[in-house]
This record gives sequence, C-alpha cells and structure tokens, in this order.
Amino acid sequence: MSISRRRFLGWLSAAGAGTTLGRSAHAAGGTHFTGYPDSLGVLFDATRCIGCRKCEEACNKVNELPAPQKPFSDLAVLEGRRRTDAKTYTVVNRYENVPGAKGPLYRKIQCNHCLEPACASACFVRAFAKNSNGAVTYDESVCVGCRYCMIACPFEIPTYEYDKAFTPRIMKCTFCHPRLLKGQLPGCVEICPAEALTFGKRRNLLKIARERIELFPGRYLDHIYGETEMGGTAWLTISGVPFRELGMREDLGTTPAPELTKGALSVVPVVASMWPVLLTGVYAISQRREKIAREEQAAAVAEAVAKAQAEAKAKHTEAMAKAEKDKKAAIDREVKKALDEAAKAKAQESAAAAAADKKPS
Amino acid sequence: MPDRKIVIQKPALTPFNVVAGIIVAVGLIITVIRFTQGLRATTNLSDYNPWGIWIGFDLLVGVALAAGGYVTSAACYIFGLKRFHSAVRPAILTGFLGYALVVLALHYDVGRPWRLPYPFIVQQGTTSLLFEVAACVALYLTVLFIEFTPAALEWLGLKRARSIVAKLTLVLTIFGVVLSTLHQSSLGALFLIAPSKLHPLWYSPYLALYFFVSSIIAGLSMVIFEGSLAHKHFHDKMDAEHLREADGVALGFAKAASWVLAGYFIIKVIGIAQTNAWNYLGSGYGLWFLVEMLGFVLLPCYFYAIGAREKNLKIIRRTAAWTVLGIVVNRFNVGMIAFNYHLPSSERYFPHWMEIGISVFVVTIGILAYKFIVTHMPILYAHPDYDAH
Amino acid sequence: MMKEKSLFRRTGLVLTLAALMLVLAIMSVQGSAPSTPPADDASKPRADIIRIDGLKQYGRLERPAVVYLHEKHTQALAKKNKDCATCHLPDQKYRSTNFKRLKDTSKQEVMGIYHDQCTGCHRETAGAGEKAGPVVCTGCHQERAVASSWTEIGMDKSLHFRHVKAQEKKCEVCHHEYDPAAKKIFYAKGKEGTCRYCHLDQTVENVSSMRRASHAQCIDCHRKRLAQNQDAGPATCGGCHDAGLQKKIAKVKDVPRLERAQPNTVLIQAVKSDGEKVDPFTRPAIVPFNHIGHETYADNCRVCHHASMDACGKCHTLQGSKEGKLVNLQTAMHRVTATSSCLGCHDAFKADKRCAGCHASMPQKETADLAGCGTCHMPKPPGAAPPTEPKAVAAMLLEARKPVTATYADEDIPETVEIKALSKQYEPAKLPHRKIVQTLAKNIKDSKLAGHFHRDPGTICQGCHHNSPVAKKPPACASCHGQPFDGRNLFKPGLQAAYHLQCMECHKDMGIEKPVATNCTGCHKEKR
Amino acid sequence: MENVIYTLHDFMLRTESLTYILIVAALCGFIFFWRFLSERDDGRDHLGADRPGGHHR
Repeated sequence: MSISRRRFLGWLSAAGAGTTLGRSAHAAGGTHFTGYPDSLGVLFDATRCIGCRKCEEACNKVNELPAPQKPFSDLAVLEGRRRTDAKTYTVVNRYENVPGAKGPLYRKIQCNHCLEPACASACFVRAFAKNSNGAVTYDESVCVGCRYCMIACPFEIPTYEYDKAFTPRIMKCTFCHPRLLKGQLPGCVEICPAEALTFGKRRNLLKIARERIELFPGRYLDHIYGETEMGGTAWLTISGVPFRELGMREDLGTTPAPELTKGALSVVPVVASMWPVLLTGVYAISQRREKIAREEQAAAVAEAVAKAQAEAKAKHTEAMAKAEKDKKAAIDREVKKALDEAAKAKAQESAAAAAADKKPS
Repeated sequence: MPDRKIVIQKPALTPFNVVAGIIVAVGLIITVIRFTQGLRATTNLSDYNPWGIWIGFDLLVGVALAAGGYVTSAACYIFGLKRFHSAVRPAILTGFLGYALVVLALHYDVGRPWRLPYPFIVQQGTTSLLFEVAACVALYLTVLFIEFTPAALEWLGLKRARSIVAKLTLVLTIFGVVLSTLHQSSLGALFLIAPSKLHPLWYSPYLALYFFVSSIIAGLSMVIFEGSLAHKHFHDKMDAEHLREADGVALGFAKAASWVLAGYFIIKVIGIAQTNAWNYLGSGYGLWFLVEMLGFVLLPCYFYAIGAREKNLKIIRRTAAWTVLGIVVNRFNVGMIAFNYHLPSSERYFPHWMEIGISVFVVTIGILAYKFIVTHMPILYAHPDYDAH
Repeated sequence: MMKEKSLFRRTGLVLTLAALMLVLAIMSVQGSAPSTPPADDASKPRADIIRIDGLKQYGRLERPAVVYLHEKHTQALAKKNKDCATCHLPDQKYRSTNFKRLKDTSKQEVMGIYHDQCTGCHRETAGAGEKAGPVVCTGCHQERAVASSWTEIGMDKSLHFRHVKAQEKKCEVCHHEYDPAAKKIFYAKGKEGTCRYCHLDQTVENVSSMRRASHAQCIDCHRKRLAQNQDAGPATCGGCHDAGLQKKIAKVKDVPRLERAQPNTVLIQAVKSDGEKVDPFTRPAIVPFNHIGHETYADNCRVCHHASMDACGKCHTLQGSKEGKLVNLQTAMHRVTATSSCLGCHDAFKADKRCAGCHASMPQKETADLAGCGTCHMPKPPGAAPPTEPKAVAAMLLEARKPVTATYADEDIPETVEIKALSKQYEPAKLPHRKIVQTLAKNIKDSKLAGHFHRDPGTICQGCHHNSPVAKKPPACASCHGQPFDGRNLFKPGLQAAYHLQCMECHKDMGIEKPVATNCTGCHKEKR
Repeated sequence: MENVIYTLHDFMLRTESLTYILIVAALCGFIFFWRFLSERDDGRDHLGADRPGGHHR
C-alpha cells in the first residue's frame, strides 16, 4: 500500500487542543518552517562511492576518535554489515549483487543532520542543537544519559558509551561543526577522492542532485533521499538503485519529528487546566448529591415526626370530642368516669408511640 | 480491631526472609558492578536497543501498576464513593512505593543519575515528552508522599501536622489525577516520535490514550490484586471497616474494570481501523497482537463481568492477577517486543541476567518496604485516635 | 453457587476456544496463503505453466486460479497413445486451444466442463490404479509457486528464413490478410506483414490473439509435418518457450536478404497531415537512409516498422496524425527513449562495453547540439535537379558519406602523461596516454555507426577532453578543474575528483578490472 | 495487494467510514454489555455508574 506513514493526531486535535494560540500553528495558520536559510549539507552520490574508507579514516583523525582494531586500509571489514558506534561516527558498507547494478555498491552512514532533528526534539535537557550552519551538535555537559535520542532517531545514528560508568556520552557525527566554523571542510568530504561527497549549501546540493538525475536518467533514480524524509535532512543521497537495497529505510515518511509529538504535547496544558475544573465539578456534584440525600433524609424524618404528631393530636381531639359527647349523652356518672379514664389512657398511649417514632432519628 | 501493640515474634529465618535476603545481596553486588563498570558490563543494551527492561519493566510497568493510588483516591474523594474509603490508604501506599522504586530504578538506567534534576534546574527540554514524564513523575511522587504522610504522622503521633495534611486531601487528589493523566499517557506518547521503529499494530496516534486508559485498568486491577494478597498475609492487621468493605471494593472495582476494558478494546480496534493496519493481523506479530487483545483484554473483560455479576470474588481475584499480567505484556510489547521489529533477530534485545536481577531486586525492596509500613503504620486499619478524613 | 461456578467454567472454556479458533482462522486465511508453496515441481523451471483463470471474465475468482502443467498431461496421454484430440476439439480449420470446448458460453458451463472433465479423467485414471491428478477442490485450486523458464519466442530473421526455405517460398502458407466484408482471410502477394500487426495481445472480434493464433497455426503445422516424418519445429511448450531449449534452435548465419521488394536506399519523406507529400528537394537538408544496411542489424522488420510495413512518414506526418498517435516525424526519429526511433536505437549501442567508457559519462539528455545533425541530415547534392528519383539521390548521398574511424597519427599523440598535481603522498601518476587512445580507436574500428559519428580525428579525444572544442592539443584537465565545491560552478568537480571520476568510471564501464579503484598504488607509486 | 491507495483523501475515506461503523457497533454493544454487567445488581443501579470509581448506590 503506498501510503505515507504520516500520523494523524486526530484525537488530540479533536479535543480542541490542536489549535492553540501562537505564531507556530502549522497548517491552520498557513505558516511553515523551512529551516535555516543557507544552511550547509552534503550530497552523497552512491554511484560514485568506491568504498575506499578514506572518509572513515579522516573522520577518525579529525575527531580524535580511538584507533580501530583493524587499519582503515583493510577493506575486508566491508564483508560484514557495520553501523556507527561510540568509536565511529561514520562507516561505509558494501552491498553486493544488487539487482540492476554492475558491481558492488557502497553507502556511507553518518548523522544526516535532519532539518528538524528527532534527537533534539526528544531530548529533555536540550543537549542537542540544530545550528544555523546545518550541523546537529551535542552538549555533553548537560546530558543525563537517558538515551531517548537513540529511541527517537529514525536513522539509528546516536550511539552511547556503554563502557563508561560515570561519564558516558552520546556519540555521533558532528558534521565537523568546529571545522565548519573555522571555514574548513568536514573531514570525510575533504578527503573523498571521487567527490562522492559534495559539500555546499543544501539548496544548491538539491540543484546539483536534480541536475545529475536529469542529465543521467539511466544512472540515477528520480529521488533525492533526504529531501523530504522525516521533514528533510542536511545530508542528501542519490543512488542508481532503490534506497532499500543500500539498507536505507524508505518508509520513514515526510513528517518531521516534532510534528509527531506536537499533538500529544498540546494536550498537556488542556488536561492541566481542564481536569481540575471537571474534577471539581464532579466533586461538587457528588457533594451536592450527598447533601441533598442528607436533607431529604432529614426532611423525611421531620415529615414523619410532624405527621405522627398531627395524627396524635387529631386522635386526641377526636377522643376529647367523643368524651365530651359521651359525657353529655351519658347519664351514669360511673360510666362517664370510666370513659374518662379510658380516653386518658389512649392519649398517653399515642404520645408514647409518637415519641418512639421520633427516637431513632 | 486487632491490637496493634501486640507484636508477634516470628523466627527471623522464614523462607521469605531467606529469599529476600539473597535477592537483596545479589542486587547490591550488581549495583556495585553497574556503578563501577557501566552498562556494558551489566546489560545487553546496544546502540540499536538503548532501552531494555529497566525502562520496559521498571518504568513503563512500574508506573502503570502504581496507578491504583490515583484511581482509588479519585473514586473515593472526587466521585464520592465513600464505601471504597478503606482501599485508599493501601492504594496510595503502593502507588507511592511504586513511584519511589521507579525513580530508584531509573538511577540504574540513566548514564549520570546525579543529573536527573538537570531537566528542571539546568536546561528544560520542553519539547520532549520525556520532560513531561519526568516533571509529572517528580511532582506526583511528591503528591503521593504528602498523601501518604497522614499514615506516617499518625504512626508518629503528630496530630497538628496530620490535620493540616488531611485538609489538603481534595486538592492533592485532584493534583494526583491531573499529574497521573499526563504522565501515564505521556509514557505511551514517548513512542510517538518513532513510527518507523514500533510495529504498526502497536503504533497509533492514540498511543497516549491507550496508555492512560490501560493505566486505569491497571490501577483497578492492582487494588484488587494487592487486596487479595494483603488479605492472605496481613489479615490480622485489618480493621472491621476494612474487612467489611473489602468485598465491596473488589466487586465494585471488578465491574468498573470490566467496563473500562470493554472501552479499551473498542478504541484499540478503532485504532487499527484508523491506521488501516488490518493486513498486519495475518503476520506473526499480528498473532501476538491478537493474543494480547483477546487473551489479555477481552478475556479479563468477560471474566470481570462474570465475577461482578455472580459476586464471585475468586474469579475476580484471579482475573485481576491475569489483567496485571496483561498490562505487563502490553508494556513489554510497546517497549521491547514490537519495538525495533524491523531489525534482524541478531540485533534484537534480550535482557542480561543482571538486568533481570536489578528488576527483581527493586521489586523485592518494594515488597519489604510495604511489609514494614503495613506492619507499623495504620494502613489496613483506621487509627483509633483519628477520624476518617 | 456451585452450579454457577461450573457455568463460569463452561463459558470461560467456550470463550477461550472461540478465541483460539479465531486466531487459527485468521492464520489460515491470511498467514498460510503466501507462506510456503508446495515444492513438488518447484525444483526444475518449466515452460508449460498455464494459469487456468478464464472465469475471470465473469467476475472475481472464488478460488485461486489453477496452476496447470501442460506437458505433464501431454506426456501422460502420450503413454496411453492419446493425443491433443483428447482435450482439444476440432474447430473450423485448427483445433481449438480451449479445453474441451470451442467457445466460452457461460460461467456455469465453462466451470462445469473443467470440473466434470478434469476430475472425471483423474478419477478414471485413479480407478484404473494409475497415478492420477487431484479430485478435491484444493487439489487444483491452490496458489503454487512453480519456477518458470518460459520465454517469449519471436520470428527472427534466421527463423523466418528457415520457414521460407522449408515452405519453398510459399508465403501464403502463413501470411494472410482479412477481408472484413466477406469475413474471410485471403492472401495478398507483396503485402505480407508481421503477425503482430493484426494479432494483438487480446482477441479482438474476429481476430484471435497472437497467443491463440500462433498456438493453433504453428503447432498444427508442426504436428502435421512431424506426422509425415518431415523436418518440423517443436510441438511442445518447452520446445518453443523454454529458455534453454530456445537457445538450441538452429541459427542461420548470414541470412540471405528477405524478398519483399524492399528498397536499398530511401530518402526520408515528410508527409503533411492531409496526406500531401512534401517535396524533399525544397527542404534545406535531406536524410538519405541506408535500408539494406540497417536490415543486417535489425532482427526483424518490426524493429523499425512497428505497426505496419509502410513508410515512417505515412503515420508519423510532419505535424502528427491520429494514426501515428500524434507522434510527429521529428519525434518519431529523434526520441532517445523510444526503442524504434533512429536515435533511440543508436543510443542503445552506447551501452556496449567498448563504447560505454566514454559515453556513459556523457549526459543522456536529448541534446540540442546541432553539430551532430549533419551526420544524418545532408544538404542536397548540387547536381541533382528536382525531378530526380529520390532513391537514386539517397544512394548518391550515401555513397558520398562513408564511415571514418581514423584518429591522429601516433606521433601526434603523447605517449605518456604525468599527473603531478595531486602528488603529496605519491609519485606522479603515469598515464599511458597513447595506449589508451589506440585502444579506443581499435574499439570503434569495426563499427559503421561509430564511424559515422566519430568523423573528426579529434572526436575520440572528447571522451576525456570533454567540454572543449575538438583540437589536436586540447587543454589540460587542470585548466578547468580547480578547487572542489566551487560555489560559482556547482557542477564542476575539483581536480582530484575529476581525474578519479574520469579514469575509474571509464574503467568500470569498460569492464577493465585493474587497477582497482581502492588500490591507490595501482596508479600512484608510493613516495619513498 | 489489489487495492492500492494513492491519496490521503481515499485513505481517510476508507478508514473513517469503517470507524463510524465500528463506533455505532460499539455503542450498541455497550448497551447490551452494560445490561449484562448490571442486571443482577439491586434495582437502583441501572443509570450512570460507569466511572473508574465503580458503581455507586
């Protein structure tokens, strides 16, 4: 299925949180971000790379990384699949028997220096920075060592010094940021004998890549890897074979990393402000219901008491009236006296009953 | 009500104590290795697999299973379900211990643990969901600590302080729910940034919602589960109210858990529909996903319902244990099993025994702390000198 | 309470079983299908695989199409002295290529024929105690991955010549025309075209598909001749279509020219859309075309005459016509990406190892470089007056235009060139310059095409000394290539890369394995 | 796969349509499930009570 892996943060924006205020609203506000103007990049042309490992050697030298076990002139290491590690910022892998290719193909792996770096977006101490020259750099002095950047990076570039107990660092290609500041080329670019790495402003590199593809339609695929992947990267790749044949993922989508988490982040203030309101409301309702229940109970009790009293009174009056009538009707005094006593006794009885009703409240 | 002053003298070398002692000893040895030789010596973590069970289990599972605190206190204090009152303190205690242990475990995992406060005091990476998790966990741990203090203050006999804290109950509860909502969901949202690494059946724009809803399920189930364990082992510590309400708590929570599980199942299915990931169901991962969905969501949903209908506590308790296991399965899937699904099997992660050792060590410390607190503080009974707040 | 307890147990059990069954069902529907196909016949690639999916025309297939191995059945029948007639009924002239029917009538009927006849025969065979095919649904209806060696076969020049010879030049045996009024086929002498002009991929009305037509007619003829013990072509699937067996079909070397009264030379004629021919002599330049010369390079007529045996300009008019799919004459001749255009065909030769060294690094873009036009487009000869026969003019021009492959004299070519510019670590690299030029010159010596396009002795130098005018002493590389990543010229590599790209890319494209690109000392001697 | 989706609009048209059907099915299912869950409870319990805190009286 040819769908992009773009994700829709539907439920988040549905909660009304997607359209927060501010100058950075993406689609809704019609604003979008294109990265630093004139930032630099490198174009890797996979049809030119000869797999000499000079770039690895130069990288090791200019970054003062520890010497490898086997010398860089040993091309036998290309037999296996390698990746960047804590002692290597860049590696070249060889791909044999790629359909449609005349001989072996090579691909250089290093940090792609995303326009919107996932590592920087993921870092909770801002240890990563996207510099105006395009380099994504890392500040060891604040890093906690949580390795969330390694989870976040779609290219699996950041590595970690697992060997160190106290001062482990994240290790990754720096685009030779210090050298760039001094006006020098990145080590790997400088040494590449075949200009498989072309250095320049990213927008110019895109022009060069497009021109090469147009002039040699049979040699290149019509795609510049990194132009849109994960929102675009400073390092670009062109190739004559599908990028997956060179171990590059073609399913990364074009959504920049911050866009992936933007929706979830925008929910935070909404929950923080609306939850107390809602919960207090629920609390008030439950309190109110309890109160009503209490009042209703009290009212019911009062009503029962009043009713009992009224009943007793009515009975009493009735009894009195009856007694009066009897008194008048009766001739025999003894009979009359006896009735009087009986009436009294009844009144007492009902009073006791009423009192008994009242008590349990 | 049992007289808490009677201390029953037990032999020191019970099987429990022996096993716990060994675990603690081994844990301490591994701790030394970890902090002298680094993660390479103690873990199977690699550049492809930066997070192992110290995150997948200790953080993701730990936080989810500690959700009982906010769920129970919200039910009792906010929704006004007073008959669950006796369940609040044990739930808060386990919540507090859970979070404390999560933070403890994090010290093992991160490279420079003394820098854990850096996100707050040095540089704030506010675009990171991990920042939100860290902030909320830190705050919520504080909230839980304050919520828990009445028990400690009662034990210590500090009446004034206790009454001040008691007045804060509602505010603290609301705080707790807000913070829990945020970080429970953010733990899921941590993985939103890696759509290319998490298997499409588990990756969803709803990840945050899934984690939040399943934390409610985890909280409810843990309260039932712990209740049943406490009943078994600390029956003598419980007062009449606790014993009288315990069955009602289990029944009510079972019904709620069943209902939430039903909703959770629906949103999981809708998540598949939204990302159109149906075709993955036929693969091996699809089978495993179905095991999770049918075996650990639909099945407990049904058995909770049966248990609540038939008022059968045995079923409810077993289902609670099963559901807790289901939460573990889910967090493992998102954090480790379905994560990095694209890598060849040679690059996949399986924990080192020392990693497992530390996780078991941390859980053991939790159990020991729980045991100590339950035997010494008024958790499973109300203190005779104080009114219920 | 006890009763209820058993109730839960039962419901729980049912639920678990239901879940398990659901899992299994999903597995069997989705998981099993693409996983592992039965490997019975997968070992050896076959050319006789037929997918019986004719019911597609009546809507979606309810079951997987049947993978039918034709030769397996032919061989089984042959053992019982049965032949094609067992399954294929006689139609008007040839046997029907359908199974046990002449026409597809309805879904029910077609399905019935297969089900009754296939399984009927399988049952009968099995009843006789012999090995027989399946009789249950899934026995036939299952996705099977059988390795295929099937390759298309076409009537190339050699094969055609062998047929002409065998049929003693009786073209009418195969070639025919269709008369729509009489609904009959007839033979028209001198109008023979290729089969595919009429027999398309799909059957259209009365014209059967190429597949059906060729199977009916070719096999019928081959079988008849075989029956009479005459020399005949294959009558089995693999005989024509198996990649391996196909190679064993005898090839005639130096095939005599086809006899269809085709011209030797042609003057490419432009026609306006209304059919009016443009007088070629009013045009500034004309294109003479060596028809007989191109015949030797083309495998069959269809390479150029792709839709009919007519002049290009008939359909591809000056402005483009509907018959020519609006492709005008200019495009039809010049589009590099079209295989049947002049430039497209010529361009394909650049992939040859001998040519690729220079040509692979030249832009493939259709060039607006007018210098190359003159190779084909020639000014009209001064003497030829308008009424001259165009073919004769073409012959005259072609006579004047002969291929040239000469380059400069050896003494004008420096023997070695020392490249010192980049030698910090290494001794200067010694380039065997003359040897390279001589090799390149040798490579193109026998190619007429190359001879026409490398007319100037300096053309061949342009392979390396590009982007500068042709000259005996071209400028040195360093005069253009300086620092890398020059912001003012984005597309120009630096000197080192220019050398490496030029040398090593050329070696790669020409298949020269030494020196290996990563072996620095292969070219540069280490400095001591 | 025979049904290749090329546009976001078509993709959403498919997924959203299915989602609406699922929502309706889920709501209907909820009614029956709630009845199943609550029918043995004492009378007053048929409304509300679907909160994480469990049912109330």
